[in-house]
Amino acid sequence: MKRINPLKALGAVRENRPVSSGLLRLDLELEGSCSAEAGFAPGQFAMVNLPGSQAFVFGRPLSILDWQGRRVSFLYRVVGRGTAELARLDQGSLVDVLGPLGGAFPRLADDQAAVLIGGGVGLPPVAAWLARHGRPGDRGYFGGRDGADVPWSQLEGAWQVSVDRHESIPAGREAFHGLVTDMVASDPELADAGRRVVLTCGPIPMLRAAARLAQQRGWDCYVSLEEHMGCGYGVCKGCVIPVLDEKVPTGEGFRNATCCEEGPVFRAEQVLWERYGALPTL
Amino acid sequence: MKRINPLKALGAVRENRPVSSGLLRLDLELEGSCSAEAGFAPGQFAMVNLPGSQAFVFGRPLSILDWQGRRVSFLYRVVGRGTAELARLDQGSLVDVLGPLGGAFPRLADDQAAVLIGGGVGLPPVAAWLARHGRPGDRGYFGGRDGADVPWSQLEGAWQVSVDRHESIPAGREAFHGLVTDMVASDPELADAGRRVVLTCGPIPMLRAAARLAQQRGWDCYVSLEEHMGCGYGVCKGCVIPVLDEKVPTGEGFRNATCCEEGPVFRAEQVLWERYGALPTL
Amino acid sequence: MSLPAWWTTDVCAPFTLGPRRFPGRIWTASGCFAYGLSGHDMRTDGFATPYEGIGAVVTKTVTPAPRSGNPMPRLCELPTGAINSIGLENVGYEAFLAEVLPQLEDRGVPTVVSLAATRPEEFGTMCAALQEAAAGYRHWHGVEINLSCPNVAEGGHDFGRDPDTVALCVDAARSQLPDRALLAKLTPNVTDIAGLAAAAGEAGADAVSAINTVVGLDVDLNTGQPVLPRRYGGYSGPGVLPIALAKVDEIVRKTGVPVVGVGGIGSLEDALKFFALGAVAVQVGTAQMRDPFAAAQVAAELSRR
Amino acid sequence: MSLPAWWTTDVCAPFTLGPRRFPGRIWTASGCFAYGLSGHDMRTDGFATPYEGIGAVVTKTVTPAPRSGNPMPRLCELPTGAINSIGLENVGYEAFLAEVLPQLEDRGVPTVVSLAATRPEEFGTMCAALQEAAAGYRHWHGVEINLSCPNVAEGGHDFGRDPDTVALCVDAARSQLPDRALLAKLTPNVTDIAGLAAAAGEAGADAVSAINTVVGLDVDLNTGQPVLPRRYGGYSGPGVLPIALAKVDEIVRKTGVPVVGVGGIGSLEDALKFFALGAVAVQVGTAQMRDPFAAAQVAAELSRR
Ligand SMILES: Cc1cc2nc3c(=O)[nH]c(=O)nc-3n(C[C@H](O)[C@H](O)[C@H](O)COP(=O)(O)OP(=O)(O)OC[C@H]3O[C@@H](n4cnc5c(N)ncnc54)[C@H](O)[C@@H]3O)c2cc1C
Ligand SMILES: Cc1cc2nc3c(=O)[nH]c(=O)nc-3n(C[C@H](O)[C@H](O)[C@H](O)COP(=O)(O)OP(=O)(O)OC[C@H]3O[C@@H](n4cnc5c(N)ncnc54)[C@H](O)[C@@H]3O)c2cc1C
Ligand SMILES: Cc1cc2nc3c(=O)[nH]c(=O)nc-3n(C[C@H](O)[C@H](O)[C@H](O)COP(=O)(O)O)c2cc1C
Ligand SMILES: Cc1cc2nc3c(=O)[nH]c(=O)nc-3n(C[C@H](O)[C@H](O)[C@H](O)COP(=O)(O)O)c2cc1C
Ligand code: FES
Ligand code: FES
Repeated sequence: MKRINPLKALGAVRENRPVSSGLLRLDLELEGSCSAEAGFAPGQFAMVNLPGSQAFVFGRPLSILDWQGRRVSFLYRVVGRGTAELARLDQGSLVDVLGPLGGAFPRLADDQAAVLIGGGVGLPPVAAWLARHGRPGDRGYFGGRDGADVPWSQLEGAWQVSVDRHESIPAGREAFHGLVTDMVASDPELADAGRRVVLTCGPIPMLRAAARLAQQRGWDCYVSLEEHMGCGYGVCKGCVIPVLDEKVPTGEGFRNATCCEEGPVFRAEQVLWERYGALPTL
Repeated sequence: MKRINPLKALGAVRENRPVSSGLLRLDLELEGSCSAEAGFAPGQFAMVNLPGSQAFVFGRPLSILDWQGRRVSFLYRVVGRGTAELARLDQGSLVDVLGPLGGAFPRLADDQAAVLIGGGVGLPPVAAWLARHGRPGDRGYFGGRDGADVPWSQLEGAWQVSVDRHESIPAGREAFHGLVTDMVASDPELADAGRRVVLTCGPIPMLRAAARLAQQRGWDCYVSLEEHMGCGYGVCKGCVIPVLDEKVPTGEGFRNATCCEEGPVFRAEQVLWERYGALPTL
Repeated sequence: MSLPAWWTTDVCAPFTLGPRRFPGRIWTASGCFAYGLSGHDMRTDGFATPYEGIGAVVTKTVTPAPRSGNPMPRLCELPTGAINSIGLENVGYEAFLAEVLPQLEDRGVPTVVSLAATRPEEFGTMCAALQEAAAGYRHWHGVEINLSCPNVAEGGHDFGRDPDTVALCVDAARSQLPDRALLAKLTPNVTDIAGLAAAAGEAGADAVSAINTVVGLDVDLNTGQPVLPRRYGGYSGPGVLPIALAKVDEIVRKTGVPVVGVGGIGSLEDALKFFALGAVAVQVGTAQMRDPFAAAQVAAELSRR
Repeated sequence: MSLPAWWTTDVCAPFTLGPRRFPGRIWTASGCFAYGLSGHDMRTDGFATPYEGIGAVVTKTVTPAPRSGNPMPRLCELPTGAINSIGLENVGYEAFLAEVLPQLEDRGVPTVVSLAATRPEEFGTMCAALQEAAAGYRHWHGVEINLSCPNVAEGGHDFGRDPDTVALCVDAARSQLPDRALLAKLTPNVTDIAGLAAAAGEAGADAVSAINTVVGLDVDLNTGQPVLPRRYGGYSGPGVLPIALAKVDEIVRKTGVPVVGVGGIGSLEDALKFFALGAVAVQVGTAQMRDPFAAAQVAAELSRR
């Protein structure tokens, strides 16, 4: 896969609307000439900032849901100061975008099928992967808090849905009651011995459960991780993830990999889970 | 005059619109129960702030154009960060108001007539005085940059207008070409020996010229002064104006009077003009 | 916000500092609320006066002689706070004792009197006069000695930068102040603030207040010159909050001296950060200038939990 | 903005610092733009790369041995800036010399190499190795010694708080660095920064860089504990601008040592404030993290006048 050069551009808000009780979708139209031929690989993210705003010293990392030419889309949840400001943006407001950044989920070999697991705001990178690279055998699993939290409109096609609380399920929709990883584990479609690869993004407990399940079944597993970020483009070392590495010069058996540059996608078995997870769980 | 207790209240923007090329008028509707019976005396000001905004560490002092019950109005010019934020406020936005603050222009004795001189954004306190206390013999003089800068709609009645540049005078309007104080000096209506009192607000050179003219004619003169302010209510000593005072304990022959509490209205002969004027002229 | 689970101190109840019981832990900072006589007639919904619930007003620093302060401009607003150079304009301690303090007593304003001087022994003189004038006062709780005043005798350096001088000043005040709380207000503009706090504590201070303003400067781009005529000013407001928290933490962890936290507090959250680190009380400065009800608001939110 | 009338220095032209001519006065600060190898492929309208017009990249501080840095979280964003505790994660100076510096030379990035150590003589060792590895390099302009590193030998205190140690470090570096500019990066967390600058200048530094980060702390209200695992971090960004300006002014006025201004610069206006006070160059740190084109933007605006 050819690396796409990141760009910095202003984007005008085309739409910024709730797609579920907790999630919003932000659609931007980038300005300027350099953004005309932009693109991304599913799993990459962008740093989103407000020009001149004091709410943001640094940008906010958001996974790219879609980016084609000038049109970029994100899916986000309001958790603090920055995302609250984002939620207030009206049509036409300007946003600073730096991206695409970081690495992507891998493309799979012809004999592999994807098990895509997205928890809450972890949906965008796996949804983007499915939209771009999905083939008939690939299966998507989304876990939400309850029926109202699920962005049904964004989950057309191969998705199965689980909810923590079996409430507010819209008529004509179905949802598994329980953890999304339990739904995956109990899916009879995955019981055969086919080569599968888990691609997942979401809360840490979910990622760990997904990684354990993959290990039990002998599947490869790629996780997209989150960490606090400063720059988002590899220059500050503010976002490190401990990854196993016997050869590091400090001799500690692991090294710090930047989430923004080496990640956000890591092989699950590479991650030193015991030392990862300074972020509060969403 | 009974002192009006200052209050702090949120005000919703009713209107925020240009009234000339350089001046905007801000009309607020105050919220909460304590603002129901508010009022002001012409010459007083308010500290205007944006709740939660980082643009304003301190409020911005603005003279009160009108304040009746919940309705407060200001006239302002965009000069920097804070006033630029004010100019962006839409209908319904909330503004923090602390006021009325400071002292007022005096009411006049029955045998006195007012010479009101307002330069640019110095208009509100003198316009408010005329609207509240004006009698047939009182005369208002407004000085603007050019015809477009003059807020004609706010100058009904007894006002005469001067402009620095004799341009853009609307049809049916008249304007003296020159300094507003020269217009006052040359007004034949003021040539009689009547007891007059100058009440003035505007740029420092204009105030000094007005004070000199008053002295020559033997008139009393009250000036409304501006200084950088912190609190606006007398607690920080950040806004002092040097006033002549032989009796001060430090023996320097003058003392520092707070512009926000002792002022903003001073008797012109009280001001130590040589030491006043740290502000850039608008 | 709802108060966090780690929160145990009962901030609404009176608390003891040295020989005195204070009615509350949310105070106003010196220089930001004048002499505690302003604003009594101000109104806003939900508060009878801006003084409601305030544990103490630390009055504007007074000096042995009246001072007319520095030339204008004295304040410069920044995107992250303000820098000031008021120059300790004040009426002098004699006028303060004769005219201000009795009014504070009459109005029942819990008061901490801030004093500054250019020689350590002057703190003793002023405290003795205070003790004489106000021995029977019920609302005068203590003295805060402001140790950030230029020390004329030692060539313009802050008094408060040297632990020995701090100790001398505290000692002079303490010896004349038998039954009121004595606080030493520390400057953050030093390498070792904990050393100053320790010196103050050993010399008999009941607590230290930290921090005073941080030395700052702003340039007027039209002239290329500093905005303030004396170049430097004291930086305060939101931008000093992380610095104040670090200094308070350093003092708490390295000394046993009680700390009153000051610097950048504008909300309940900001105040709680100081309490979380072990501060016994906090002071609201710049935010009190912005809003006369700022400290009352924080106190109300604390007591509402 | 249009440039003010007092503005005379020709900031677009190369200028001399000690034995070297630098291509420009707008630099990036150490630790905020990695090793100067990131972002070369980034695009934005109006710039070929984020390096356009930059006078020097001060590379991330390297130490005698590689360091894996501090535990997460390492950064905490505040309304007025950020506090960080990266812990000098770096590849070590040997890997830097072998793998990084040659690439910077190839790419033509004007480079100032930032070094830290726990013993003064290590600065000499590293400079000697640097001189040997890169004697013929055209784009390697100098060394900045970072004196804010915890001094293991002296019980956790910053190296840079003591003028004698500063002098020892500068001297060790200078003796091995015949033909490159030598800068000493000073900590602001001291009573007397001008004293440090004077010591550095006397020991042979061509300039000092001021300021490094200000000690700061933030509290997580959910836990009541500091956000950063090591409690304190380095405060940077808009909130330190007035502090940096004051420190630079103090150094300029009290010493003859050239100063490179750092701290809170995010715009042309901010940079001009340092130049107005007499800084010879400036560095962009936190703002460069926010926007890879921040320094290039300031440089472009300066040259556009
Ligand atoms: C690679 C990556 C991709 C992400 N993709 C998405 C997405 O598609 N949709 C979405 O809603 N969220 C996503 N997040 C999380 C999102 O970045 C945070 O929710 C957001 O930064 C919170 O900002 P705030 O100011 O609202 O919260 P606050 O808690 O006020 O933020 C304070 C600081 O902490 C940081 N922070 C807080 N939570 C997180 C977090 N979970 N991850 C990283 N930094 C955090 C903020 O950036 C800020 O610097 C992603 C994070 C990463 C690292
Ligand atoms: C008593 C009084 C009444 C006033 N009445 C009016 C009025 O009715 N209409 C109007 O347009 N203006 C009035 N002004 C001036 C107005 O306060 C300033 O234009 C305004 O504060 C500028 O803020 P800014 O953030 O836009 O400018 P900036 O220059 O960005 O402000 C920087 C700082 O300087 C202060 N400042 C700048 N100019 C002035 C000034 N002229 N006076 C006081 N502080 C200043 C600001 O408050 C702020 O703290 C009055 C000032 C005073 C003291
Ligand atoms: C305008 C102003 C005047 C001040 N005057 C004094 C003073 O007289 N004595 C004193 O000890 N501190 C004085 N201070 C410092 C404050 O009491 C306080 O320590 C500092 O401002 C930090 O708190 P803040 O960020 O809440 O303002 C003053 C601060 C300001 C802003
Ligand atoms: C994340 C981060 C890492 C830093 N690392 C270093 C470093 O390795 N060496 C150094 O001398 N300064 C380091 N600094 C300090 C900056 O170079 C600069 O002095 C300081 O941040 C103030 O400038 P600013 O406000 O523009 O960021 C670092 C700053 C930040 C924010
Ligand atoms: S966020 Fe700066 S290196 Fe990853
Ligand atoms: S502005 Fe504070 S005393 Fe006038």
